[in-house]
Amino acid sequence: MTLAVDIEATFTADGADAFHVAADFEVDPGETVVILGPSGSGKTLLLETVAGFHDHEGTVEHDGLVLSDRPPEGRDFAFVFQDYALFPHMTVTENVEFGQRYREADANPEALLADLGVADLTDRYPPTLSGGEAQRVALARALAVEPTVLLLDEPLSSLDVPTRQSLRADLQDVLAGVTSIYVTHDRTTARALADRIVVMNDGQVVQTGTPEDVFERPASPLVARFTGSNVVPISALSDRASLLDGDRDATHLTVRPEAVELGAHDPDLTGTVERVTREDATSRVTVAVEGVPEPITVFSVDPPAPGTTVSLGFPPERVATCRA
Amino acid sequence: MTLAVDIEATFTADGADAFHVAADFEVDPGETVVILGPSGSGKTLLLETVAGFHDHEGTVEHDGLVLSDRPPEGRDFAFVFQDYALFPHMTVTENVEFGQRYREADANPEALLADLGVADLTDRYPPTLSGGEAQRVALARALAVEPTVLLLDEPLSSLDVPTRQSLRADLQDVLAGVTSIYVTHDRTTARALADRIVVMNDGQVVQTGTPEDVFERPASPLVARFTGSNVVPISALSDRASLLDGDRDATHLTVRPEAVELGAHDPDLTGTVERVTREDATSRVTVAVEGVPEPITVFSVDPPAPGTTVSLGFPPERVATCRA
Amino acid sequence: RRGLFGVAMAALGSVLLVALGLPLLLFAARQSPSLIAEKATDPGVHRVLYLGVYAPLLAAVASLAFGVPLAYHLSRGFAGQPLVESLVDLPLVVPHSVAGIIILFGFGQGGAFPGLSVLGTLPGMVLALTFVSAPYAVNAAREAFESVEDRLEYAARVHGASPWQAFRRVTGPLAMRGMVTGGVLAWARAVSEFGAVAVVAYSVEFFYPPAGERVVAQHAPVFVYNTYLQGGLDESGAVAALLLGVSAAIFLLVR
Amino acid sequence: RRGLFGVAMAALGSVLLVALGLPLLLFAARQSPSLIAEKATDPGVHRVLYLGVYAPLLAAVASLAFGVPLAYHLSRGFAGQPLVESLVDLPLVVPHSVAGIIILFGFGQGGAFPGLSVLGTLPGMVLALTFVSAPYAVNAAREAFESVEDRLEYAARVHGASPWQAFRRVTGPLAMRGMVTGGVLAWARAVSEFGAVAVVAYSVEFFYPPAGERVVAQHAPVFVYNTYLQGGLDESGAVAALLLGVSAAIFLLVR
Repeated sequence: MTLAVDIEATFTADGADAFHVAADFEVDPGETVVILGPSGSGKTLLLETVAGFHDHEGTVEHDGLVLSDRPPEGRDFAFVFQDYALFPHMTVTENVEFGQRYREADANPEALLADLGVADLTDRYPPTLSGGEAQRVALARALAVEPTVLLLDEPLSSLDVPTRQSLRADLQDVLAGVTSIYVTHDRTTARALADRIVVMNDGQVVQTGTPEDVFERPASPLVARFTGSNVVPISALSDRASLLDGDRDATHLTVRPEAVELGAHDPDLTGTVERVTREDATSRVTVAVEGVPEPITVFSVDPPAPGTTVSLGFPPERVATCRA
Repeated sequence: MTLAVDIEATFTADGADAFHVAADFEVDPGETVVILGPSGSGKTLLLETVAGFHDHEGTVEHDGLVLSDRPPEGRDFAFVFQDYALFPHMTVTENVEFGQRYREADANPEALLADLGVADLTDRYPPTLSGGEAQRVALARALAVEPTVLLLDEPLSSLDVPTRQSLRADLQDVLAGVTSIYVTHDRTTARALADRIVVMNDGQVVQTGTPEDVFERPASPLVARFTGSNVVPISALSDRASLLDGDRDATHLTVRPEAVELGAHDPDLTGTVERVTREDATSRVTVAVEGVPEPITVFSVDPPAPGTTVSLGFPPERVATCRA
Repeated sequence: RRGLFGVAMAALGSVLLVALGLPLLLFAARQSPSLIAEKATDPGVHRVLYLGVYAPLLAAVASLAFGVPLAYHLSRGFAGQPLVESLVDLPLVVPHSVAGIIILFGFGQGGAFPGLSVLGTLPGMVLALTFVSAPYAVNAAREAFESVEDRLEYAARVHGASPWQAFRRVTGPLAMRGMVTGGVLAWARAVSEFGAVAVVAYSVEFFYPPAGERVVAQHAPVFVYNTYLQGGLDESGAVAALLLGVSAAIFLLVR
Repeated sequence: RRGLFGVAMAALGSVLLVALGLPLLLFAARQSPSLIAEKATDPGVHRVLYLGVYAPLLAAVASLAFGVPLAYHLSRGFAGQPLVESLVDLPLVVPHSVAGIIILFGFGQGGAFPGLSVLGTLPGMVLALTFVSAPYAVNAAREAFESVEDRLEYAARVHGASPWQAFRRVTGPLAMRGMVTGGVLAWARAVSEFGAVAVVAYSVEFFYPPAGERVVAQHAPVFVYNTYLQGGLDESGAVAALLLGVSAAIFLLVR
């Protein structure tokens, strides 16, 4: 029942250079694979190509069955769009029931709406819904066809923060039992939902692995930056031996901000506090260090004032190395 | 040099009910006031009205001078738009220099672009820029006219997470010396940038105060939810006396998630761990408690497994009360 | 809040409004009600008005029947699209009398269908009207299809609908208004056509239900011109007023 | 990937393409090159073609000069807008011969400007052409203005530009393409007009630079019709081919 994706596609927009997207990954039954990448990395085009919206080379296979030559309606998938894409001329119930006219599915539309907390919207029309409500309805519409694979394209990115957190929590439950591919640029969402993460940049896959792999052992400085890890050129370290075991070709060291020890007795680096930003749980402290192009981020419940000189320690077991 | 805003305006869109926006607040010299509210709360319309884009009742006064009857070009403000609104037929430099044709200002456009890290874009046209680049150019265009007040409408919300964090850091520096009003739905951005916060909902101001006020002592359950505080109906507490001093009419208690003690010896509430979400610094743990409609959020570096029964303690000095 | 600039723009714009509105007003003011009443009760005028609405309706139906599928393809894009677009828009700039000549060369004697008689016949008239009005139906329907987001069609397809089902349940209903507008625009354009009809079918014989028999009449704009040539301005003004009423009624349908 | 549905739609759409394209092809195929060459060297035809391009150009310039300000106001909205919109669009559905009659009632003898002579004069011809072609200029310019986001105008204003400066530096340049398209559309529409001109100014006297003197000629579509009535189909076909060439050239300007 594994979904195997191995496709290439080229897109040309008016007046722009051709954009090439290629990816090769598998989704095991019940698994959620998150495609994580910056804006313009081609992740949405990739997902739409898997859905059959665009011509492509290569294959999409589910359970040994080649789907690549089938139109979207022949693939047995479902799709949740960033901007909902609800049918504006149908009621909420008619939207959710839409796919059941064409595909056999026992899911009860009303029960789905109730599970997603929008049972009271049945007779409303989409243009009258808030963003959070619309996306819950769109999710119900997708689940109503009992898809073999559920495809989700940044379903949270049009929502404001509290609505996003609440729907993300519900998505954690929904996706737990569903084979799905989820596209996002938000690393927190990726970590919350992913069994496996495919990191994309410029149309190409740059790393595939568990959230633990991608967040703790990014394959390149680029992945590290995108997942919020600190990137330190190895040339900036005075004592290199203790942190680097093995990889002699490594050019950069990466370390999660939450792993960095602020005020370490035996510091690996010393720098000046540049900025303190209060976040929900703690404060994000950025520290400028000579020889390190990007400031080092650390978290602190009791942050030092900007301008203070601080020492930074990198626990060897949390440090990873990579090549640019 | 204080900006005093006291306006009312009514907006009618085709086929929708009239939407009424009213607000009354001041911005002291050099201060950044953040208008925080959910999508559709009228915060963007409010900002555009202050800028002079829409007819309104009431007054906008700067330094004792009534500006309300002046057109946008007569108010000496500047504006940063959510979707950049750069002039697509002008180069980056021409965009930044635009306002200097009409308003006296000594700011050096090239120096502004350099300060914002986009000195190399001067001859490019806006459609070729990435989102982060475009917003930096838009910020330079606004600063180039040396506005008395800088108005910013969700300048970060079209950007992906790493770009957003990097521009937010730069905005902290830029706004430090500038009188400004900043509209956002993102509480982290609000806390990072605000000297004072105006919380809006449904076209009305529901609370005004320092970030400390709004985040630690929300005026209503609604504000508490929007700023990420936990909301507990007082009826759900067994021992009320220790937490409530004074306000006998209070119906709800609010407490920041980072203040809640997980595994307290003398618990105020007991519940079941519903969900654990890994975030950048720690994990967000939501706990379902009988009698409390919304789950309680706490942060934990070493979170318990979902399903575990946990006790929750509320430090009295971090608890606030409010009325629904 | 537009100040001097706004006032100047409004003043310039008003000149055009006067140029368009003033003649209409004066035209209406200078009609003789008794002459209009006389024409309105003339059975010959009835026949003309019947033909002037009926033949354009046939042309509009033909424009829609074949124009909507074409519009759908144009809205979704295909190879060779610019050529087809040019062909569709060309009738908009072909001089009206030239359009008539083209129809005669194409479908008249020695043309594509030897069995079809177009000169002075109702089929010829409808062909000429379709030639000049089809672009309106195609372009309005195409705009309507383009205003339906691709995503909605994708959403229909991915949840199981075939292309036809997606069209019938989603794209079609959402573009319905635009298709109807296109049909009415084509109808109005055909009602107003003079040149092509004057060349191809100055008068035609057709079945006239009120009389229960075949009668001979002219397309309404041709009849107005004919009246002007033969009876002078006042009489043609009365007929023109009646025809203008019909056109205005169709026009209100569009809005 | 459109399957049976796509094929069916394409087949239906092709019928219309044939109906539009076939007569054009046959028309082109059945022309006599020698007859065309003869007409192309006839000084009388030269005068007709000159007038057929020149008078419409005047009408297009007038349509733009007064239509662009009106289009700008329409794109930004004002009180009473629906009424003005109706007035602007009405000429689109007024039958062409009726439009001529309306012009005569409005500006002819006993009309608004007693000093103005329109019947059989160049000003009358230009007025008639402006009446039928101005809506094209207004609607194209309006669409262009609407496609310029409000925000860009706001951005210009808030950073110091007056309404006029915002128009000149931002809205105007961004809508330029649409305004030019509107002007060319109005031009093409005026070149193709037959009915209104046939009523108002069947032939006119005008200054003809190549001859250095005033000459008399007819608007090109009228001349084609006249040739058809007097000389038959073949001769009018040759003139029509020349005029079609001019129209097609203007049409290529639009694209």
